[in-house]
Amino acid sequence: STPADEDETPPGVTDDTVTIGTHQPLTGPAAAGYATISAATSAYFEYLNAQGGIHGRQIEYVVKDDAYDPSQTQTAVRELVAEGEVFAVVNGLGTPTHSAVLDYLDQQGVPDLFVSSGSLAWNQPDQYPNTFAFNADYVTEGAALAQYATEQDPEATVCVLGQDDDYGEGILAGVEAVLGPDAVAQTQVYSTSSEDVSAQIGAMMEAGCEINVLGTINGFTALAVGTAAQLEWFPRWYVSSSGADYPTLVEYLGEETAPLVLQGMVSVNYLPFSPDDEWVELFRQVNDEYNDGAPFTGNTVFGMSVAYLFAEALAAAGEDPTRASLTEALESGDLLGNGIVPLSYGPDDHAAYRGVGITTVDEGVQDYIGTTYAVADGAVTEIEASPVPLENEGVPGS
Amino acid sequence: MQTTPPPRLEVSGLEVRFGGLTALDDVSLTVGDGQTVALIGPNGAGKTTLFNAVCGLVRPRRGTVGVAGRPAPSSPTGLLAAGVARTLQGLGLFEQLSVLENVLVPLSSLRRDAERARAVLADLDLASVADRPVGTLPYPERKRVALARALVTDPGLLLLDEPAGGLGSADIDALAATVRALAEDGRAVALVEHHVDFVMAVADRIVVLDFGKVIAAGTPDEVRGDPAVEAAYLGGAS
Amino acid sequence: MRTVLRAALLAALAIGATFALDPFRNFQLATAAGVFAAVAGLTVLVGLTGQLSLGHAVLMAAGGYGYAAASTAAAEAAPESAALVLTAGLAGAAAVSGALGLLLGLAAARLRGPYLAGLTLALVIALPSAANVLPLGGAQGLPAPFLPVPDALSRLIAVEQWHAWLAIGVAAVAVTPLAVLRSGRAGLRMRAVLGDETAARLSGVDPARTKTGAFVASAVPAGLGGAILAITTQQVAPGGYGLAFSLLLVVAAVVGGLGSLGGAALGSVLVVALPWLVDTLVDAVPSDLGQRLDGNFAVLLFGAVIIAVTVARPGGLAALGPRLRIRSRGRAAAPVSPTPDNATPSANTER
Amino acid sequence: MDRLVFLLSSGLARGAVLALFALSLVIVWRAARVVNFAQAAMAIAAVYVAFAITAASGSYWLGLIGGLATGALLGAAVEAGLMRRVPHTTPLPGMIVAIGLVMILQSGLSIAFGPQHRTMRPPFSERPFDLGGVPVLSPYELFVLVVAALVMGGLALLFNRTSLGLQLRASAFAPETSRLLGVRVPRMVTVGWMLSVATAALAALLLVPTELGLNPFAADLLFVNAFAVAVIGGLDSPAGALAAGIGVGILSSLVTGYVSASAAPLAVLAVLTAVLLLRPGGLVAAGKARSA
Amino acid sequence: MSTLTVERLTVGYGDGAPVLDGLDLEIADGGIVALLGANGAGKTTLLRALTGLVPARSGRVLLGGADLTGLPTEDRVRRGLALVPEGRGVVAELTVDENLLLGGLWRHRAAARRAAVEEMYDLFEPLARRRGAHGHSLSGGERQMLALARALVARPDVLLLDEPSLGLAPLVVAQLLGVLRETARRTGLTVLLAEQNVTGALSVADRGVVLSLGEAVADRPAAELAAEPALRHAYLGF
Ligand SMILES: Nc1ncnc2c1ncn2[C@@H]1O[C@H](COP(=O)(O)OP(=O)(O)OP(=O)(O)O)[C@@H](O)[C@H]1O
Ligand SMILES: Nc1ncnc2c1ncn2[C@@H]1O[C@H](COP(=O)(O)OP(=O)(O)OP(=O)(O)O)[C@@H](O)[C@H]1O
Ligand SMILES: [Mg+2]
Ligand SMILES: [Mg+2]
Repeated sequence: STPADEDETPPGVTDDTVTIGTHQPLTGPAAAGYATISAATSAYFEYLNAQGGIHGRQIEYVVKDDAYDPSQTQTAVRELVAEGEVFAVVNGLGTPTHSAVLDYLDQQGVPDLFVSSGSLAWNQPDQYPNTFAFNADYVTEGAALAQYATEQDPEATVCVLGQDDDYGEGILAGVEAVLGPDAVAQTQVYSTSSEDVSAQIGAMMEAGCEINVLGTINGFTALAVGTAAQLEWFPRWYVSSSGADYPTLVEYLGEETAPLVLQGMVSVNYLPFSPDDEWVELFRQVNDEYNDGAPFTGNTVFGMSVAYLFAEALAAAGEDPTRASLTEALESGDLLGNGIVPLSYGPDDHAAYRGVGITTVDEGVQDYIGTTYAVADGAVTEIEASPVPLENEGVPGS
Repeated sequence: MQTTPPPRLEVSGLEVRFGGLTALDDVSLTVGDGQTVALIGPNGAGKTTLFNAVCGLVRPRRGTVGVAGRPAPSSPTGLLAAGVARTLQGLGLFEQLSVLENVLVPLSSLRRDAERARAVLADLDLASVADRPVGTLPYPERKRVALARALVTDPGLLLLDEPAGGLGSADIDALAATVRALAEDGRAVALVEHHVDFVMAVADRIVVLDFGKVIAAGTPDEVRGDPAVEAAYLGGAS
Repeated sequence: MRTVLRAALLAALAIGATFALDPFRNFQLATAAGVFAAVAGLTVLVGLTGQLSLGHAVLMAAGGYGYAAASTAAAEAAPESAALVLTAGLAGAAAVSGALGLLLGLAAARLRGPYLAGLTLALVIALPSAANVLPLGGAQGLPAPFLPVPDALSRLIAVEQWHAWLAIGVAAVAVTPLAVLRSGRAGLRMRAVLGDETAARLSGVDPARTKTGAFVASAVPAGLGGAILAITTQQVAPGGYGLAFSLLLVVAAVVGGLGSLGGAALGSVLVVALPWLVDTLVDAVPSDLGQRLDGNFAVLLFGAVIIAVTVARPGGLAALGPRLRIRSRGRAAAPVSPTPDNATPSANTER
Repeated sequence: MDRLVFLLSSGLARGAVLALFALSLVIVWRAARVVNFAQAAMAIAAVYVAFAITAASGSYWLGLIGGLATGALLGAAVEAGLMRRVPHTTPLPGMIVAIGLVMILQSGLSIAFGPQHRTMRPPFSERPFDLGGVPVLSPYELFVLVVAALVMGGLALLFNRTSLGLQLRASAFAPETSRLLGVRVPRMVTVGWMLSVATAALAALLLVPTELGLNPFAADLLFVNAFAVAVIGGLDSPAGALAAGIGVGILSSLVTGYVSASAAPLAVLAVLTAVLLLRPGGLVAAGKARSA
Repeated sequence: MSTLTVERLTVGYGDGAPVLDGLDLEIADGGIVALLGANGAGKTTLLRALTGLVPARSGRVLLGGADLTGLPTEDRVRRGLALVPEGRGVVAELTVDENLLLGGLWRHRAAARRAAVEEMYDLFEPLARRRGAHGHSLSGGERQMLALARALVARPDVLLLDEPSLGLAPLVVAQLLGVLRETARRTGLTVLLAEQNVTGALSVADRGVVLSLGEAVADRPAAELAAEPALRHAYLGF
């Protein structure tokens, strides 16, 4: 084998197709939480392809399983890049997993778009000029939740329960940035390998926590809330977007219990979510038609939003897209996406959403309440939400 | 004045217990160079346990074991260096290894010492099977391999636990000749055996154990005539 | 000496083979080389001393961390010299994995099969926690310096191929001493201890020391295997060395044929290539069975293949035939019995 | 103080489940001299059946019985259909086959039921009793403790006091000798597997309602911890499994509560290492075999 | 009744030459038959083939006219065949008492089983002392005793013994052979006794069978075999 030489047509692009790839946990314990994302993304691409694709090209989305294991991610991504010759890697999921291929993708010059994790690592344009984040980062979410908490109840005792990795740490860092380093009364962590948080909840209960900020994935949000309820403890829950998807939480907690224990749960989000939102309506249709009517959850919205954003970027990359024109399109700052706050992409900024809106659950309905924050360097300012209107039935570029 | 050299093996006042069971109770005996001492006694009398104590496989509660005037070492290498070698009541062979490999284990260099190993095998009429896995040999040959492995380090003291067990009479006669030759070489041999004819034929002295105690000791003829031995062990056989 | 020559020849052949492979295959080859080093260590340990370790993934990880830390330090001190970075890293890998292997070996010398298995299994499970508690970079792990293709070669070969060369070289360095050790006195002593500990003691072999030594001798190649993976992936993270991977190493050793280095090579290639192969096959068959089949079906087939191979060839692939046997003297391994309960007194050979 | 009591009581209930699963490993070890790596996957397969029965009939108890029966059948099927064909001269081939089986079962379950968690409701309330302001043991936890105690007592009697138990132990230790004494060894091994997997299924059935929900991997960690527990207790000892299970359950709970969740696996490892260094055969080790 | 008949039995290991080649043998009801032969003659192989532990290549084994050939070991045992294997077929992890109980499981109900076990303790007094001890702590001879006692607990019709005197004290051997003769006389037990200890075996046996090269080369009253040096010489090597 010899070093790849730069020729005219970029890898993964033919006259009528664009092939992109991703790594996702389709098997193993992590599959439960995430396997539905890529299914939704694929469904939206199918929808777009049925509408004629982008610039006449069909989008082929190759989903590789990595079982949430970084070494398998290595193999999967190398196979995508070296064998499958993908144009870009889109929405690779997970901090430890995607970290494992960050350098490789950079060395290979493969656009590494919309990483599915809230780590700050994806926003380093100097070091990784091809890597772009998608999630609002965890610190931003933590800060916004803390800000809303102090505004609601400045006197409340605030505690944090977080996953024992960068997720939990990021949320905690955000909370502390707003409230001050010593203001968190009790910090507890859990490990995904042990599905029991009673010891942690017991400690928080004893510490007299009133507002619990959770940096937890959905299952553990349910576990925490459920465990507390069994102890007849009903503090206020402030949950990061990655663990606050109401339909998913209902699945865990059951139809009867969920509305009771989740009543008033505060969360943040940056994607269209209101039940009557036009994007949500479109996504529901696509889900019914192209995704076998799978349960419609936050993951569905997330996966389809990613697909839309990629399509928009591809459309903006021109009739004959190259890897350079694709990243240029992103850095141009002209892309709108479908979020409720503006996309922040620019030449020096590869974070996607630097703001979030507050949602709450009321009588079984999770919706935005109109409070929206922008976060910069730990400073939180309230802004107006600016949802992007749905145009052209969600098919960009025509 | 000339000091007599210390005996090759000197056991004195040995006591070994397993939980509530006293396996050896104040046992003393000596074996000199060139001497063959047989230990006999009923099953469970403590004969093997005595060997185990000499080799450091069980720790005595009381008493001492001396080899050539020094306390018997209990580490495997120390034992070998002190010139102690032993066969086990079972075969105790490395079944997956070849005959030659079995005999090479105690030696320090595979290449340098191969000569010696082959010589010992030849002495015991095993040269032709040197490369076969021991597991495939007939029983008498396997018994000889066990003996060869003990002899290969050229030990001054040999402990043989039931060397004749399971052998036919022709093989036993050959074994008796081998043991006598070893003693003539000046080695000290201690052996445990239930085959009374064999014992009588090779032993210079016999020590009889019963319930962990020495109940008789002496020349074969003395022991054979001892009524206590008769009652506890021989029972009119022989 | 013969062993070393043979190893050099095999390594040269393998390096030649990299020219026939595309970058992804070379990456797989490098991965297989890393796994091979670990499996070789494991197969010698289990095959010769009967000690069953389920924790070799942790020894690999230890090597990976050792490599990452030492090579990063070296790269900061002397950024120019790739050779220095590599050597320092490998030394770090050997030191860290050797030290952990020594600790484990000391424990292992006292433990019977399933108990050792239990201890090493708990070690694997504790790895992510240890990565959190110790300064090991948590779930993201530590980065390792990128070793670019040397200038002289950079027009000729791609980086994957270069890494495959490094991997083959390191694997050869890791495994050759094992081959030497196995056919020498140490190997004989290990097999003796496996055969009968008491008889071994009486033959001047200290079973505890032999077992501990075997563990260390097995840990260092595993650590170097971890270093190989750190070289090819430029990082080491606990997630890659979980229980599944650790068990896969055992699968590779057993399926290859315990005690056989050739078998270890076959087994390593199998566990690296088979999941990918099965996945490719499954992908090629168009199916409407929906996304649930994705990945899962490949795992299912992999499991079935493992069972089929084990049932059909309990002696492992190395027993397939003389042609595949890389070492003629390496007789198929002695049966292991980490459960002396079965082995002791009812054995028919005892009289 | 309150926290201590709370942590002790929640650790106790977890420990009981742990002990029960460890016991299932002890049983199959005693009966067949294998460490069954597929125990968790097989138990979970049985729990899926229980789940389906409960969903169809609305009765937790029918589901429980169905799950136990499935566990026993699965144990028999795996033993007779698979394990029996594997050579037993060394324990490794059996282990590898079990690993393969885990892959087949878990991916099979994922294909059949999808990866998502299915909620299982406990038959009793999980709301703890209030003892002087301290929440202590819920009715469900009490149920778990009682069931675990009954099963363990029953199995201990079976193994140590009945002739079936004697035959089960003998077949495992010395199959050939046992056959020479007229013991139907293959049947005993099958019975051992059935008992073992049914016990494991019971442990998993008791565990799942307290966790995220039923999924193909729901018992993986239980297996790993239970293996550690069985080793700490001494693989041949049901009593050891019980003591070690409760001990490890409480330890994990205390460490999680007072130190951090990340430290819990390290604490278990530390205890395991300490116990094995002091007593290489586990807490309740059989006497050391004489060597010569 | 319980006549043991062997018809053209051929047994071998792997692809090797057969160890037993078309062996015919009939062992009539009651009495003791000594099975003699040099090391490797196939005594053990015959006993193991009779109990089904080694598969026969061809031929039949009948007990009291019923064909046992296709039956697994445990069913042959339940038809009244018992084997005390060569070496120490003791379940090391069980206690002496449990070993004995295990022997009588299929034969007796609980109360009778206890009584049968107690009977054995009377017969083998050293075992009574070690009731609660685990098999693995027993001395070699104690194990041999236990194995024999355990076989007798099941009151077999035909008892196959593989070198029972191995490693036993002479007194015990004498007692043991006495017990066998007594039991055979009293209960009509048939005993097939494979022995290296030719003198001892022939002294209790009614009949002697000599195996050589896979066939029964001599089959005579024991007294005749013992008395005829020519025969002994030809087949037994002394
Ligand atoms: N490790 C041990 N644990 C418990 N008891 C033991 C141990 N070793 C030996 N014994 C007991 O000590 C006694 C003496 O045993 P030993 O093996 O020394 O007898 P022996 O004289 O060699 O008998 P034999 O002639 O039958 O071989 C026996 O009762 C035996 O059961
Ligand atoms: N498992 C086996 N595999 C291969 N060959 C065997 C096996 N067992 C015995 N043999 C061979 O079969 C032949 C007969 O052995 P067997 O043990 O039956 O003889 P024996 O008369 O009992 O001898 P001994 O008096 O030594 O006990 C021997 O040549 C022996 O090597
Ligand atoms: Mg003895
Ligand atoms: Mg024999």
